[in-house]
Amino acid sequence: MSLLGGGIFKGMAVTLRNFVGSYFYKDRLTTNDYSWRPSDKLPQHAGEYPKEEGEQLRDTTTVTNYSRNFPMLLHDGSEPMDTIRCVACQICERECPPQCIYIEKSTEKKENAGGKPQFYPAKFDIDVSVCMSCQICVEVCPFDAIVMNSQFELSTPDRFGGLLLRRDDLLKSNDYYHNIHPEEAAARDKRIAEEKAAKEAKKKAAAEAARKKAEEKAKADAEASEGTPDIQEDAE
Amino acid sequence: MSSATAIAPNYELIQQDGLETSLLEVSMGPHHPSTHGVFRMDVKLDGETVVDLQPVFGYLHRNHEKLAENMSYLGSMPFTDRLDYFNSMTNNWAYALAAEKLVEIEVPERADYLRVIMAELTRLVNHVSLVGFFINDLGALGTPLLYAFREREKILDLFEQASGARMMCNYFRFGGLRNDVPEGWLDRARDVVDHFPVFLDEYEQLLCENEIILSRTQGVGCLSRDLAISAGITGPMLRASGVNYDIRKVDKYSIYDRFQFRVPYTDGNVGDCYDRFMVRMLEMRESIRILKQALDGIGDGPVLGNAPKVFKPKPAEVYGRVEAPKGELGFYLIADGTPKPYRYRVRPPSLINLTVLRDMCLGQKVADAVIILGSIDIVLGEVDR
Amino acid sequence: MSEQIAFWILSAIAVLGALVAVRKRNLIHGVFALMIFFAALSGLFLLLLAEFIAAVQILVYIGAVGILLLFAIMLTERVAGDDGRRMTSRGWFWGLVVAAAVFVVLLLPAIQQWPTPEVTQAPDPSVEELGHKLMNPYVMTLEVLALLLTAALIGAVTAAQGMRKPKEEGSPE
Amino acid sequence: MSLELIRDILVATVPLLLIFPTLFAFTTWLERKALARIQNRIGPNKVGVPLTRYGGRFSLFGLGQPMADGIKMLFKENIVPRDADRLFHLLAPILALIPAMLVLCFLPIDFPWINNIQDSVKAFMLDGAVIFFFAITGLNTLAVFMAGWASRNKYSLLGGMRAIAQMVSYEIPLVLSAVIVVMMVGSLNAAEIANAQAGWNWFIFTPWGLAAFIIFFIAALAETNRSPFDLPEAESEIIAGYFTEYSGFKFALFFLGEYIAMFAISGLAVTLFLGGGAGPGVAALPWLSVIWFLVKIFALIAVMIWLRGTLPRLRVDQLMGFAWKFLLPLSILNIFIAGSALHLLAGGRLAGLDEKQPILRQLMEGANPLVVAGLWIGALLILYVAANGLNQLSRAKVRPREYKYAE
Repeated sequence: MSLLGGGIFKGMAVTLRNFVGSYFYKDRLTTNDYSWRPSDKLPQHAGEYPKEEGEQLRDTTTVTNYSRNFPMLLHDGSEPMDTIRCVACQICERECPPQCIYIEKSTEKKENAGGKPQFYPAKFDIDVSVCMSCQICVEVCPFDAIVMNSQFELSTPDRFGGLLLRRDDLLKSNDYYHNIHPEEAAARDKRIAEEKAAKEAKKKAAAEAARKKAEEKAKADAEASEGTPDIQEDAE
Repeated sequence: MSSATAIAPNYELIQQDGLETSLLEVSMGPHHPSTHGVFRMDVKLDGETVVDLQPVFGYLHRNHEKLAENMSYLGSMPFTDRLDYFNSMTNNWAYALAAEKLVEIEVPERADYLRVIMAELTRLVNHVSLVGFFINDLGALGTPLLYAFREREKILDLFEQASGARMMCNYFRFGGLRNDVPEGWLDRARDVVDHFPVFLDEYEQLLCENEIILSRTQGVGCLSRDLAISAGITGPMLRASGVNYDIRKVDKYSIYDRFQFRVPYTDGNVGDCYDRFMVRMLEMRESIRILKQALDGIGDGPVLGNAPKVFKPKPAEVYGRVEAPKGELGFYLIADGTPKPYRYRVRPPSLINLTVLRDMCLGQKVADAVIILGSIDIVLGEVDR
Repeated sequence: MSEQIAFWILSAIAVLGALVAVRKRNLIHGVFALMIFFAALSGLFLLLLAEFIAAVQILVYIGAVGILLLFAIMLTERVAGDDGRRMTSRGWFWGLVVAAAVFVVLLLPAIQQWPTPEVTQAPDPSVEELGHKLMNPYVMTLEVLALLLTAALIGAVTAAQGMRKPKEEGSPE
Repeated sequence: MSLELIRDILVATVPLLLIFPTLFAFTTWLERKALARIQNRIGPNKVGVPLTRYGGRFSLFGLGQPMADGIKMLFKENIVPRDADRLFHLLAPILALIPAMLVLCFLPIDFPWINNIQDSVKAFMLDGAVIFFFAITGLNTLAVFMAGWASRNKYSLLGGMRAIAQMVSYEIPLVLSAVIVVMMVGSLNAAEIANAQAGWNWFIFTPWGLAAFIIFFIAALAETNRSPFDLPEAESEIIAGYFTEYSGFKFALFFLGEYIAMFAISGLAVTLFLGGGAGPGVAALPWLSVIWFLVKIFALIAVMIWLRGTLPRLRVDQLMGFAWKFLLPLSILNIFIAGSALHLLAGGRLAGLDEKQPILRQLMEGANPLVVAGLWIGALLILYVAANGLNQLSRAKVRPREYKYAE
């Protein structure tokens, strides 16, 4: 015991330093004072944070590459239902941990963006009051059809209907996705293109091989069906 | 008064003749400012002295284990975030470790480094805010807590940039991590780690010599070495009771054998709240050492091995455990050949550390019961599951 | 005139407080009524310009005696006293008689001019005068009283400690 | 009762009843703001001039917050527990407020309008003020107990019992350290005590005065239930202590009473040790003394807020131990030191002192500077050694520890 009550005085010095420091140093006072700001200058949604001179700006006040809120469905072109990527394979519905996705498969096939006749979701509902933004559906989707949105202004006075997002609410264009998550979207598009190219190359190689050796066709088929066993059957 | 002594065998009530007082039964919780969540202590008080204490929990029971048994292996991963919601990264890690044993997946080196970085950052988050909460329980109006949160926020920012969520990170995957960290993340992490000791110096100056904190915590809630071992206590609490046991050193899981770090522990004479508080303060310094080494040693490469998203493991039993900030967090899985685990069991450090609460509280004042609970460091999400 | 009004108000409060203190079943209520009585009494002292006595009345009777009573009551089993048992006993008549007798004795000097010693000089009830009196003529008395109280205090501590001893030795009572 | 008397009483009391509640409102804002800054937050900053949108640019640092709080308190539901003692539950906050307001009369603040009123009213306000102050502040204990008991809540009861034990214990060092000043002035009159310290003769500049001030301040913290002695309302242990079951305006009254008590006891500390209204410029402009008095009160309150932002609270047994084993022996020793110092300073002149004048100042006039310096240093030394010794005695085993590391 060096000094009577010395530890208390040391602690008081720390609090005094913080008190004074909060007026001078931004790393002490980490909050921003919005009180004087007109309401239209307040942050409306993530990514549109109005920077002001001398304000603390954290990286998290903008949308980062991996920020996620609730899922959305991607479509490629202008008309959503013509270019929807989802083929209603229902993997996400099965894998969703809180089981908040409800899908009804369409009865007939319809051409998608690639010009291939596919099933499409007649119903695709996500109950965002249950969804926990875990991104499992995005990861298990073999068609890159479902990705995470970062829009968070979803409050509604309607407790039951308002938080149930229907298929048409969920549909967002790929351009929008590029807008909110540019890097992730670019990486995803690149991968899709690569996969497509690889698949076509493989198909071409397979076709050539088939043309060359008709007897080895079965072998080529077996090669094409390699990969992750579970997903693969749906993906083809 | 004989009833009180019967209730508490190792606590002898000093009772004066002629001054028979009745015990005051107080139900502390579940809506009490300092029970760290929905936890209840049925306390019997003689004046202000605790003569009996019965912890009551289960208010936050969410059927976690049964849910996981009805879900694919991957599907449980986001739920492990919600166990100890302060440390979702280490929860993820323990579960990933168990599942990786089950299907024998190799983890890429960069992923291992990132896992260590995330886990040690989590340890910083947990300890710094635990100390804040602990001092808050001592009645300090939240000043240390808010300093702690100020620093914790910087680490949570890192988590958010990497995983997209501040607390429910859901970042680990079987065979690595969900995604690589964004560009510039490692530099930002280095910046945070370099500045953390500056904050720790200030924090120690504020807390570690304060006479009130010293006299409030020393000699309070002593946990003997024998009781700690026989009750299965793990983590900083065990080390505060004088046992040198750290799963990072014992199991050397992942790449922990590559790092130089020390494990602080006491000589086991006291094992009181002060020891538990100080061991955590010292552990943060060691975590910073690990972090610095990991951030220097990390190389490029993939972060996710080629593991299937959904798999059907062969029938087996595995137990994966990590040194979570609160103690040994283990996941015990029995696979039966289906995509769902047959049995999924969590070994939660919070719950097991809580079992000695009554032994530590008997004979102490009611104010001490609160800080003893605070020094155990529980999160009710993990206690109740 | 104003003193008269104040006197009557304070007296009424004092009497009411005393009555409530006696009659109230709830012990805590009783103690607080007693304190109201003390406070009114202190006001009466103030009216007599005996401010030191008034202050001491508050300090000692309300601040110390009252709190002591509260502590004592907190140690009792039934604070509320709502067991339906009437407080009046068979001896209420004799109690009334005694009370009336005391009242008459107190009243007599007021009605009858009893030979009282001639007051040569109006007493000065100031704090200063009290201090002088305590420190000069009555200093021995004060010291002896202080010693007595200290002895009582020590005795009380010893007695309280002694109470625990038989139990430690394992005696039945 | 003459009209003039009534007028004078109103002139003397009504300003106090207006000024201090206003200052209370300001202090709540100050405390929230200062605590926020200590904790690196911003604190209230929204409520400003009414009817401008969100306070707009006219938020005035959130100075409208106390007003908004007051309105909120007024309109909140008044909840009384079913089993509560309704009468006492109602009376307790009022009883908590009255003594705090009452003792404000005894503070020797030289409001300019006070000079024109009758002497009898002044005399009531000032004579024997110190002893009256302690007598009436003690009533606060009753209110706290009443609230704790009437709520029929176990936490309230615990808080009430803690409050009584704490207030009764800390009143003793409080009074004993005030005795020092009474010894040095030779009067219980607050105005005389303040006048004795005119200029820079503040009693805090004497060693025993300094020690007494520190003891007084610590005990005052305990008396007003301020951190680190806020056990009766210890949030982390017993929710809110004795006012757990209070809501709305009754709670506001408790709050008001607590802050007014803070003003009162700080005012007494200023009167006793910090020279009352003394300060630079008072000789030229007498009304400055009021300003200085309030400034000193706020300085003390700032320290209270600072302590609250820094310290955790003591445990109940440590609290009692601190009062009885540390503060009480130290204040008794302090009285001995002050008495012997006065005696040594006086030499043979003790009998010839003028009773109407401050004693210390008379003694200092003819004293030998060497003796004075020796006394000063000796007294400080004795007090420091005694304090250290008492500290070692009461908490010998408490010290930082060494830890082992395993590689």
